[in-house]
Amino acid sequence: MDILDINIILYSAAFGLMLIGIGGIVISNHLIRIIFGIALLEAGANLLLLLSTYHEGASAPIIVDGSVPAMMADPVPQALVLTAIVIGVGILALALSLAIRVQRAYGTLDMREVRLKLEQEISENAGIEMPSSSHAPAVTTANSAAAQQESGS
Amino acid sequence: MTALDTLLLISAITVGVALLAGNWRVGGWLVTILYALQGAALLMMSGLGYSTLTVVQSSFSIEVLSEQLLWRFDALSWFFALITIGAGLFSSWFASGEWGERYRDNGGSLRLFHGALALNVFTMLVLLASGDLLTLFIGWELVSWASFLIMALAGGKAFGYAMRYISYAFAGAMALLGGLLLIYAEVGSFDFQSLKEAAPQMQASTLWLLVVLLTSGFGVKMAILPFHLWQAKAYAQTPGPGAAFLGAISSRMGLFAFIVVVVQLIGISRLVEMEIPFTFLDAQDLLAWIAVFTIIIPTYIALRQHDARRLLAWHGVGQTGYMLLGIVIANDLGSAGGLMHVFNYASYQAMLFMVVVAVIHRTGTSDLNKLGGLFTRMPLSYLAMLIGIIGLAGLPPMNGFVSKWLIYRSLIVDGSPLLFLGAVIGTLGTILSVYKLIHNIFLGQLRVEHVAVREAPLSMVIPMMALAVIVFVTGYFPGLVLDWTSAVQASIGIPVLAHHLGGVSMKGGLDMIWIVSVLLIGFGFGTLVFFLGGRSRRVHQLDNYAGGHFLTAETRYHYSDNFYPGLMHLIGPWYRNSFEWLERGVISAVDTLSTAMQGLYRNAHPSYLLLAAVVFALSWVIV
Amino acid sequence: MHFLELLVELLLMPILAFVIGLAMVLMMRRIGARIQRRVGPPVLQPIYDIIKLYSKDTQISHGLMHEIGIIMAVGGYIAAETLLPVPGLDGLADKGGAVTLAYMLMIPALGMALGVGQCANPNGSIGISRALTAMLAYDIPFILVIFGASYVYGTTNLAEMISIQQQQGVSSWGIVQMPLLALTALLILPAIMGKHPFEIYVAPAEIATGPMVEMSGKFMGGLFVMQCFQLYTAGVIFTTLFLGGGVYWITFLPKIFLVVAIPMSVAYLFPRYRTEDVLRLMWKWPMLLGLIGLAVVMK
Amino acid sequence: MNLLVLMIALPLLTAFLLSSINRISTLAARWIGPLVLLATAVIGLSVWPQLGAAPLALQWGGFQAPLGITLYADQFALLFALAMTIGTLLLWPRSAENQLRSSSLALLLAGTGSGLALSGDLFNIYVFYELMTVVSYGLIAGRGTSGSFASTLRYLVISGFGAALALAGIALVYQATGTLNLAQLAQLAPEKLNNLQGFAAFVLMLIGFGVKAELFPVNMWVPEVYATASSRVSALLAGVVSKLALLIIMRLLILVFHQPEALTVLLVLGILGVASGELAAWRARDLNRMLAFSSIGQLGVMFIALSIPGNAGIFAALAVMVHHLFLKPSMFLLAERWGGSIEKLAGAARTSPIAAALFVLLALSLIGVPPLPGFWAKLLVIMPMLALDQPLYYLAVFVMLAAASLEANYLFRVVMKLYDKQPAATSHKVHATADLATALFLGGGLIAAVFMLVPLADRLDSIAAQATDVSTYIQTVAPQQLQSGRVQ
Repeated sequence: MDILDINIILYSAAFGLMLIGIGGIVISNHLIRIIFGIALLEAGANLLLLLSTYHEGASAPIIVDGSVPAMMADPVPQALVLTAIVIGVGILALALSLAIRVQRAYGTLDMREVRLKLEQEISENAGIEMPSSSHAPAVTTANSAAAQQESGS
Repeated sequence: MTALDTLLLISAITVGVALLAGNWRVGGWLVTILYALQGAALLMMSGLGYSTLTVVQSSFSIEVLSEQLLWRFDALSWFFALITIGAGLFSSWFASGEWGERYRDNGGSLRLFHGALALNVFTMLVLLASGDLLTLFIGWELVSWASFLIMALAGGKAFGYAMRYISYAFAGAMALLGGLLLIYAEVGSFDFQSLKEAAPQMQASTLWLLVVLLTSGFGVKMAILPFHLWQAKAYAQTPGPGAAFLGAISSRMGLFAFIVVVVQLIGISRLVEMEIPFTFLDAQDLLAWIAVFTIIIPTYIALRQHDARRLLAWHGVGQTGYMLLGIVIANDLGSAGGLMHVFNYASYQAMLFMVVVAVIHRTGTSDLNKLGGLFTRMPLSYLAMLIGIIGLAGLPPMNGFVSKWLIYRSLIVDGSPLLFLGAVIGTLGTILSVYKLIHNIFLGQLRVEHVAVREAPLSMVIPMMALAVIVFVTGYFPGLVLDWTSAVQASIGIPVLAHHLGGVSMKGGLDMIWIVSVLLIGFGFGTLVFFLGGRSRRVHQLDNYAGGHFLTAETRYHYSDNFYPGLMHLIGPWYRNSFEWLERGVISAVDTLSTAMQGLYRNAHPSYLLLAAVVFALSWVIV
Repeated sequence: MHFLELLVELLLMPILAFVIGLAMVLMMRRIGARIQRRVGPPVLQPIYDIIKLYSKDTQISHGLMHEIGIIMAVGGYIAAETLLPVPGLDGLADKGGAVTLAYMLMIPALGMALGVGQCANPNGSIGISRALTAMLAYDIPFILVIFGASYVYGTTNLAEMISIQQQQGVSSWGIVQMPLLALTALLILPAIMGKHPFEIYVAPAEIATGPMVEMSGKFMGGLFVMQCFQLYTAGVIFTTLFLGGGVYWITFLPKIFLVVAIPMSVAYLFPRYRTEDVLRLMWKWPMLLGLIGLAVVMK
Repeated sequence: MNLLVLMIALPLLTAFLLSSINRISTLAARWIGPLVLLATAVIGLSVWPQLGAAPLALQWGGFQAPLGITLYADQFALLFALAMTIGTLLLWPRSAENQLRSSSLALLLAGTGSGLALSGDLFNIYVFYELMTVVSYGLIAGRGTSGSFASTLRYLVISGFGAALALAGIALVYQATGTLNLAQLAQLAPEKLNNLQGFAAFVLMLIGFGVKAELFPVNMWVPEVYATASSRVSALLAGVVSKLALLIIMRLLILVFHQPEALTVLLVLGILGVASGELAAWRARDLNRMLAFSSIGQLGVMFIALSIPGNAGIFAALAVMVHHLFLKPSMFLLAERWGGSIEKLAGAARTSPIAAALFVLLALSLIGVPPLPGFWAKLLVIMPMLALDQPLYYLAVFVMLAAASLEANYLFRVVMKLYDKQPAATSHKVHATADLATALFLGGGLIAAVFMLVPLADRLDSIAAQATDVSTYIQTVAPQQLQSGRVQ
C-alpha cells in the first residue's frame, strides 16, 4: 500500500463526513436531524485538521530516556483538535437545550413551522400584520396543517 | 475678512436671529432688516456685476482628504445671489406683516418658518460661493435639504409632496456625486480649472456618461421634463411667501450649477461635437428639445389647473424651459436672454405668488372656481397681478418681453424653426392660462360671500408694489439687467451681447425705451379718443344683457370652470399623464424587488446558498 | 431723422392708418353686399357709425377696468401703427422688428379681454375664451411666416426688408422668394382680421355677440376704430413681407387694398367655423404649408 | 507591558467570580461589572499612545514565537478592543430579571472580544471567535421569550456551520504552511498559499468568520435575531461584534491572502449584501427589522471598501467601520422604545422631541449628507473605486449610490411619521433616561467628528498605514529569522 492510497481514502473520508453533515443541515427540516448534521460537520472538520500533518508510520513524539524516534508525528494539530472537539460539544449541548425550549414553546420540531411561528410572533409584538408572502404554499404538509388548526384554535 | 465673508457671516446671523426671535412681534421685521444688510454686503461686491472685479475670494478654506476646499464669488454667483437675497427680502417682508400673525394664530410656528427661509438663503449663498466641485456638491446637498425643510413645514399633504421631492432630489444628488467623482477619477482633482483644461481631451464615452449624470442631477432640481413631477405640488403646498421664494429662485440653483459645470467647464462647443448615433441630433440639440418640451407640456398642464397656486407652480416648471433653452443656444443673444429670464421670472413669479397668498388671506381659498370679481374690492392686488401676468405672458411694456424677445431672436439667428415654434406654442399657452388666472380671480361676477372683502393689508401690498415697479422699470430700461448678464457672459466665456440702456443694438435690434414710450403715448391718445364721447355712467354688475335672462342676486353666473372648452375639446385626449405612469412603474419595480429580498431572508432555506459556496470551495481543493 | 421730424411722423402714421382703415371697412362691406346682391352702404357710412356711437348721451360703463380695457385696445393699435413703415414714413421700424410687432398686436387683444372680463357678463367671458383660442390658432402659422421672412431677409427690421425688396426689384419680392409662406399668410389673413369664416367669437347669432355684448356707445365706437386699425395692419404686414412694401403711395395703396379685398371676397362663401374647427383647420393646412415653405426656404 | 493581557483576563475572571460575589452582596455584584470594564478601558487607553510609535508583541506563557501563542497589539487592534470594552460598558444589559446572568455574559463578551482583537495566532482567533458566538447565543436567548429561542436556534445552525468551515479553512492553511502564527504565515504565504488551496482556505474562512460580520450568504439570521433580542444586545451585536469579525477578515487580507480573486469575491458578496439589505429594508414595516436590514447594507458597504486593494481600501473600510460603530448602536437604542410598527410612531416627536431630532441627525449621517462624517466615509470608499476603472467597481459605485437614495427614502418615511401632525392612537412610551443618554453621547461623538474632521482623518490614516505594513508585524512578533514550522 503506497502512501497515496491511504491519504486519498482518509481525505475523502473527511470530505465525505463534511458533505453528509452539510446535507443533513440543508435537506432535513427536522431540528434534531439538523443538530446531528452539525455534529457530523464538526467531526469532518476535525478529521481534516488531523490529516493536515499525517505521515505514514510516524510515532508519538515522546523521547524515551534519550532515544529520539525516527519519524515523529506533529503534535500541534492534536492539541487543536482537542479544543475544537470541546467547542463542538459545547455548541451541540446548547443547541439541544434550545431545541427542547422551542419544542415546548411551539409544540413542533419542524423547522418550517418554527420559522412560520417565529414570523407570526415577531409581527404580533411589532404590531404589524403578517407579510403576505410568508403564507407561501411551501408549508402544506399534513402535520403542519394539523398544527395550523391547533395553533389557530 | 473679505466682502464674501461678511456676506456669509450676516447670512448665518440671520438664520440664528430668525430661529431665536422668529415668534416675537418684531422678529419678522428684524429678519427683514438683516436681509437688507445682506443686500448691502452684496452691493459692496457690486464690482462683480459690472465686470470691474472678476473674483472675490473668501478667507475661509479647509483642507480635507488632501483636497483644498475654497469658496469664492464671481459674476455669475453675484447675479444669482442678488436675486436670492432680493427674493428672500421681499418674502420675509411679506411674512412679517399680518400674514405672520394669522399663520401663528392657526398653529404654524413662525420661528420655524423664518428660520427655514433664512436657512434656505444661507445655503443658497454657500452653494453660489462654491469654488470647486466638492464644495459645489456640499452646497448642493445643503440647499436641497433646506428646501425640503421649508416644504415640509405645512404638514399634512405637504409631507407627502416633500417626501416625494426629497426622494427625487436625493437620487439626483447621488447621480451628481457619481458624476463629480467620475470627473475626479478622470481629471485627478476637484478644481474647476483642471476640469476646464481636461474637458477637450476626454473621449466621447466618458463625456456622454458625465453629461447624462450631471444633467440629470441638475435636471432634478431644475425640474426639467422627465423629473418635473414633484415641483408643482411641493411649491403649491409651501406656506405663503415661502412658495413665492421657492418659486422665484429655488429651482434656479439647478440652472446655476448647470451653467458652472456644463457650460463654463465642459463648454457648449464640446456638447455640439457629441453626436447621437443614427440621428442628426447632437447633445446640444437634445438639451434644446428637452427645454422646449419642458416649456410646452407643463404650461398646458397649468392651463387645466383650477388652483391658483398650482397653476403658478406649473408655470414655474414651464419657464425653466425658457432659461435652459436660452443658455443651451450659446450665442450672445440666447445666453443673455436665458440669464435675464432668470431675473425677470423671479420678479414677477414672486409677485404673482404674493398676490395669490393675499387673496387667500382675504377670501380663504385659492380655488379659481370659488373666486371672481375681486377687482372692485382689491384694486391694488389686481394692479400687481395685471403687471405680473403681462410680464409672465411676455408682452411689451414688461421685462418678460425683453428676455423672451432675446431668446426668439437668438433662435432666428441660430436658424432653428422647430425650436422657435415650440417656444411660441409655450408663450401662447402662457397667455391663455394667465388670462384665465386673472379673469377667474379679479374679473367677472363678485360672489356674495366676498362682498365684505377689503384690500390686502399694507404689509402685503408694499412688497407687491415694489416688485411691480421693478418689473416695469427693468422692462422700460432692460440695459440695467443686461449689464449684469454681460458681466456674467464675460466671466463664463460666452460671446458678450452688445447692448445699451434701451435694449439690444444690432441689425434688427430692440429699443425698449422707444417702444414703451410710444405705447404710453398711444394709451394717452386712446384716452383722448375715449373722452371724446359723453360721460359714462357706472352700472351694477347685475345690470347687464344676458339674452333675455335676467341675472339674479343669488345665482351668480360667473364663467370660470372649463375655461377653454374649444381648446380642451381638441387637446383633451392628449393629457394621458404618461410621466405619472412612468413614476408609478419605477416605484412598483422597486417594491417587487424588495418583497423578493424580504422573502429571501424569511423563508428561503439559507443553507442552499451555503451549500453552493462550500461545494465550490471544497471542489477547488480536490481538483 | 432729428427729433421733431420723428414726432410728426409718430402723429401722422396713426391718423393715416385710421383713414385708410375706414376706406378698407367701406370696401369690405361693399364687397359683402355685392356678393349678397345688394347695394351696400354709402361712402361715408363707417365715419357716420363711429360719430353716432361717440355722440350717444347714455354711455354705460361696467367699471374702471372696462374703460381702461377699451383705451388699451385703441391705444395699443395706435402704438403698433408706428412700427409699420409706410412710403416716406419709417417711424420706429428700426427700434423693434417683426417679432415685436407680433407681440404689440397682442396688447389690444389683452386690453379688450380685460375690459370684457370686467363687464361681468358670462357671455362676454365665453366670447373672450373663444377669441383667445382663435388667437392661439392663427398665431402659430403667423409666427412661422415671420420666422421664414426674417430668415430670408436676414433681419427682423421691416424697413430694411422693404429696402432689400426694392433694390433687387420684383424678382426679390417675398411672394416670389417664398410663395408657400405667402399662401399661408393669405390663408390666415381673415383670422388675423377677425373676419368672416373665423369670427365665431363676435358673431351676433352665436352667443349674443360674445365680447361685444356689453359694449355700447363710445366703447363700441372704440372697437370700430380698432377694427379699422386691424384691417389696415393686416394689409400692411402682408405687403411689407411679400409685396415689396410701399415706396410710392400710388403703388402702395392698390397693393394693400388688393391684399384685403381677396380674402374678403373669398371669405363670404364659407360657413362660420366652430372654435375647435378653427383650431383644427389652422393647425392642419396653414401649419403644413408654412413648414413646407420653411423647409424650401431654409434648404 | 503585560498590562495588556489584563484587558482579556480581568473581564473573564470577574465573569466567573460574579456568582460568588453575588452571594456576598448583590450591590457589589451589580456594580463590579461596569467597574472592571472601566478599569480595562483605562488600561487600554494608557497603552494607546505608546503603541502609536511601535506595535507590541507579547508571547503568552513565555513560549517563543511559532510554538507559543503571540498577542499582537497595534493601534488598529487596540482600537477595536477598546471599542469592545467601552461598547459593552455603554450598552450594559439592563434586563430586570436575571441581571446576574446577563452581566456575566456581557463581561465574557468584552473579555473574548478584546482577546479576539489582540490575538496574533489563527487558531487562537478561532477559539475566541467561538467563545464570543456562544456568549452571544446566551445573550440573545436570555430574553426568555419563545421567539428568542427560535431565532437563537436559527443563528446557532448557521454559525455552527460557519465554525466548521472556518476550522476546515484553518486545517487547509496548516497543511500548506505547517504553522498558525500570523507573523510566520505572513512570511510563508507568498510562496505556499498563493495557489488554489490558499484561495479555497480564504473562501472557507471568509464564510466562517463572515457569519458574524453579516456577509451576504450567511446573514439570514440577522432580521429574526435583531427583531427578537433586546435592542441593547442587538446594538452590541450589530455595532461592535460585527466589526470584530470584520477585523479578522482584514487581518487575513493584509497579512496572509494577497490573491486578486479574493478581492473580487469580497466585492461580489459586498454588492449582493448592499443590494439585498437596502431593498429588504425598503419594505420593512417595523423599526427593528428596518435597522437590521440597513445594518446588513452598511456592512455590505464595508466589504466593498475592503475589496479595494492597498492602503486606500483599509483606510476607507476603517472610516466606514468607525462611523457605523457610533451610528448603529445609538439607532438601536432609540429603537428600544420605538421598536414596534412604524405606523404607531405617528406624532412621536411631540412626546420625545430630543430623540426625534437625534434620529434625524443619525439618518442624515447614515445616508451621507455632506457636513456629517457619513458623507466623508462614503466619499473615501467611492473615490479609489472610480480610480480603479474596472467594470465591477463601476457596478459597485452604482449600487452604493442607488442604495443611498433608497436609504434616504425609507429613513425619511420614518422621520415623516415621527413629525406627523395627527398622533397615532396609542400613547408613545418615553425613552428610558439611560438609553437616551447613551444615544445622545454617541450622537455627540458624531457631531464632534464633524468639527475635528481633519485630525480624525489623519489619525485613521496613520492607523491604517500601520496596519498594512506587514514587515513591522513580522519584526515585532519574531525578530530572528523563523525556521519552517514543520518538525521533520
